[in-house]
Amino acid sequence: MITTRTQAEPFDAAAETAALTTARTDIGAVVTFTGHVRAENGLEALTLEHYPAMTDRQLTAIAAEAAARWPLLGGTVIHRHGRLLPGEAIVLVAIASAHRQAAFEAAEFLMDWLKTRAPFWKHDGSGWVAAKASDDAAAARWGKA
Amino acid sequence: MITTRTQAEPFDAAAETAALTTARTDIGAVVTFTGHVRAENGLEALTLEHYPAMTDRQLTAIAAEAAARWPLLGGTVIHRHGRLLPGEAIVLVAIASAHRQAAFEAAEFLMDWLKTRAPFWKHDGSGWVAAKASDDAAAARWGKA
Amino acid sequence: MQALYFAWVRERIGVGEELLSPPAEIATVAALLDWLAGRSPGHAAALANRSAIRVAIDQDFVGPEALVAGAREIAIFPPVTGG
Amino acid sequence: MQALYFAWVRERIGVGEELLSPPAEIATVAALLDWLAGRSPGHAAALANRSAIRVAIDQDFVGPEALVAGAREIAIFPPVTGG
Repeated sequence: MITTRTQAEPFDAAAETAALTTARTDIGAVVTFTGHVRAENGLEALTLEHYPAMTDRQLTAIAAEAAARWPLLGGTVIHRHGRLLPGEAIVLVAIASAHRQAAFEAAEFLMDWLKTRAPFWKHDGSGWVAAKASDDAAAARWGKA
Repeated sequence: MITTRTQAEPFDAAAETAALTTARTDIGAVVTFTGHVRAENGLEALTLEHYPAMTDRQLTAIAAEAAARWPLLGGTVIHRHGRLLPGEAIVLVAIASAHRQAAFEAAEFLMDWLKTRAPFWKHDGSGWVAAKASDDAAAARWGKA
Repeated sequence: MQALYFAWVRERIGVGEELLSPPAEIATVAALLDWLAGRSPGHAAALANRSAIRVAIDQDFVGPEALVAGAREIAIFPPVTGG
Repeated sequence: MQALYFAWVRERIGVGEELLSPPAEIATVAALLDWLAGRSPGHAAALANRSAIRVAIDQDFVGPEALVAGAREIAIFPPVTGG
């Protein structure tokens, strides 16, 4: 239903999104989110460390949770790790459904979860990026996942 | 800031979305919504009638409203008219911002507005499609726009 | 003023647009719709269910109490179904 | 059990993983962290601010009262910053 993966290589958001709707006439809404590295405070590169076994296990679980909560017709979640330059895409969430509300909500749910529960850590070259309380607050609105 | 247009021709959602982030390193979040024609109840084609002068005027106004409400870094809204086959994309909303919440909210705001205030009317081959109360309810959450 | 009709309002009236010259005592949109409904059986059929009628004056939505004085273009149509 | 450390927890401890054999009386995650902090100054520094420590047992998040008995893999790391 929702496929998930982590990779060091760039992804093709357009191709991933197009693949969800190819030869389908039951999908009415596709919502995609791409997160990009911003060149804040003179950032030269972000390096993402992660915990692969846990990422895979948790991504699979949260994708199943999203599919149980909303009537989805497909989805793709990709999170990159390793070194990324400003402007590069770091994460993709693409969700297909018959109607827009389910697609928007599921995409936001998955992003909130990725921000607060996916075991990735960003290093900006001078230090480890601190977690944001606003991300915890955003995730809390969905209840226990 | 947010460009808007209506057209009979298909659009290239991938190219429109990519154009928002090209050579930019200040954008952290891009949310895109594409609406597709669903093959419900044996639908062969949808035909969209519209009121061009009002669409242009209202789209420009609502795009300015979105840009005033959220700290956006770019956006594109495209709505098609004429005859569309099942599976074809009918509407695109693509929004870029530094952070995901603004991008998600602005995209949902614009879609809710398009559903309830943009002067388009769908004909499914046998009759005119009825408006949905759920769309009015979705639009009402944003207050007066 | 120029009147524009869309979707089933257009179909029932039978034309997409027409030039209207309402009498001077027609002040509001509601009064204009009442007057317009008397023009032909098609107009009457199109405007019979007033809760399903939406109106824009000069490309902005207006309510039934809006004044029609000075309007250049009045559009009459069903609830929209775009997006 | 296998311990895994990430980000600044890993940097302060000095290794990414190590094999732990805590004494039998260590029942909970909280007790394990207390015991672990005594292994070296690096461990102590990594675990000094317990509110900034997150723990997963066998790839699931757990709280300080979770039991460590039967754990194959315990991961200790700062709050996550992905997405």
